[in-house]
Amino acid sequence: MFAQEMKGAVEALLFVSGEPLPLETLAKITGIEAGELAELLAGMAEEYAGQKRGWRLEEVAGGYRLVTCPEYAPYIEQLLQHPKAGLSHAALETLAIIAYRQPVTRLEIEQIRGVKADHSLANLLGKNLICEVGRKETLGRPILYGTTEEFLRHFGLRQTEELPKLDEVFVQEEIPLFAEQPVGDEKE
Amino acid sequence: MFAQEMKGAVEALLFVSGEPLPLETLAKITGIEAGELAELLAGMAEEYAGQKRGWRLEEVAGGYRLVTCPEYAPYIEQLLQHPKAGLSHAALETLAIIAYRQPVTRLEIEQIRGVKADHSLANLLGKNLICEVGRKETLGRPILYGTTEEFLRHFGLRQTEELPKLDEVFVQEEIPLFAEQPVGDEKE
Amino acid sequence: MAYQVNLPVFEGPFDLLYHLIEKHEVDIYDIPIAQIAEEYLAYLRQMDELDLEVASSFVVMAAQLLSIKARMLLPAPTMEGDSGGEPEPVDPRAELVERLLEYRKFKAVAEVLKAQEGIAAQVYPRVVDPASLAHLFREVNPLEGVMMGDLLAALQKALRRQRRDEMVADVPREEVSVQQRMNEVLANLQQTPAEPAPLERFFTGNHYRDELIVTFLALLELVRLRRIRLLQRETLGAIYVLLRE
Repeated sequence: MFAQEMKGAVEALLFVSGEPLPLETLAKITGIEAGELAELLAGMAEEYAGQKRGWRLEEVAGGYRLVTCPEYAPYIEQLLQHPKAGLSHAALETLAIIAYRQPVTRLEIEQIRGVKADHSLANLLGKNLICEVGRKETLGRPILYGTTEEFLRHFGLRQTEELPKLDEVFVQEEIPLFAEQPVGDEKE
Repeated sequence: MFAQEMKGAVEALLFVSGEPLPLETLAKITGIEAGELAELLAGMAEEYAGQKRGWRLEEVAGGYRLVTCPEYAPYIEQLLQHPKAGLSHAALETLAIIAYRQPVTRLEIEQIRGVKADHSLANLLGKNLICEVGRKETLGRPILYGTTEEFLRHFGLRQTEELPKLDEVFVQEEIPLFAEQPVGDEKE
Repeated sequence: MAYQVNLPVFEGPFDLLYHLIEKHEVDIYDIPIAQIAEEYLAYLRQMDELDLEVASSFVVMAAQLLSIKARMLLPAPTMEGDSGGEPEPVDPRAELVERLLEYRKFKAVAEVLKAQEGIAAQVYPRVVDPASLAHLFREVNPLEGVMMGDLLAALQKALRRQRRDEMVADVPREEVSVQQRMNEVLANLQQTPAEPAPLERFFTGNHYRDELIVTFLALLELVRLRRIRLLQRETLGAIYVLLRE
């Protein structure tokens, strides 16, 4: 056996495997005796660390695997475009409606927004900003949604009642989208 | 910039990306200037080869990627237990025509091959080796086909231009189709 | 007819013709049509098991060969040459030869590709599951950067839109075609080609059901054409749209 070639084979195997490779699997495929193989792997781990490679060899439950060094996570994050923290506009609108109209059903949200809200709801549920708070006692007993503790925490509120009053806000905000309309239309 | 850290970052990026990474993407994320980065990558490719690592750095389909060295393929086949299946001869012929004549319609392919190409086309589309690139502005607006990046990856090419020139194929490849004839018949 | 095993498989009539020409080592520019046509037909008679579509193309070629054979028996017609020029006889085989030569080029390229494929198949890239890298990333706050004012502005906008929809009765809808919408989606994605865009981005501003349907159809069509990909990292998680290269 040629040590260099065997190291290459082990490296290639670790490289393509998405999961940790048990020592036995590596031994079986390469034909290297387990004890010798463990030594070889230890040597490789040291070598990677010494050469400051982008990855390292780690032994985890179930075997050996190559993983990127944690210090490069920010680069990888940029590459894989980890979903941005921000919510989409649709999700934010849905969240705003839920915050002010809770408990509220999907249908009620859709009536305000004029479009389906399934996706926004799934998104917000997934992010733990809203939750199901019960069922409305009408036909079909639709789910009622409300905001979560996490939502309140983000805005530094103790309870939903602390949300600013709608009318106050509109006076303050002065977004003249429909300046010709009376502010009154928000009272409904 | 610390050369060693940057190399580590580039390695980590290549490591987590199964797809070839364009130079620009790498440059953007690492902040390294493209020319310098190309040099760094060339250095890395040499280093891997010199150290007889299990992987190598290759330039393919408009980007860089790490792949295992071909000599370790037998080991990897044992691990993955599903050797890559090659394309059928019919599919290869169809693909050859598309590669050289793109954008091309089904009818044009069939005229060259002398047989129906539906099956090959479906097969190639399914494997993402070709795609619809538009419509020909003739009667019936037939679909135009072209090759994909996956095509380049499948054949380990950087770009389609790397394929030999149509008229040069016989000379270069010495496929003894008409061994008894002088090479001169390609001049036409 | 004798049952024959191991009948060579040919990709099409040209492939078979080649085989015959090669087998007899004849000059492609001077194909002995009678002989080749006969062998071609002999082969055809053996292949009754082929599927109809492929078989029909072989039959078409057989007819062509017979037609050429017949024309070769007739006195050669002449092409109208330039005034005073020597009229050139037209070889009935000319078109066939040209197509055979053309086909041969691609047959050879297919061989090149096959060899190249074999080489490329020896190397393996890593198959990376993005979910397996999630642990590397910072914990994200989905509301990062969102202020109370943003929340209220969003609500205000929704309410105003509702109001507007109720008030304005007869606004003709803007007709957007699927193709148009596809182009818009692509243009939007191309602004940041490497960045997966949240699916909802393409539905915001779609106030009418048919607009939503058009958007949805456009996205489906783009997926079918392999121009975009849809990603969802977890059940009920956000769906992202990514440009395919």
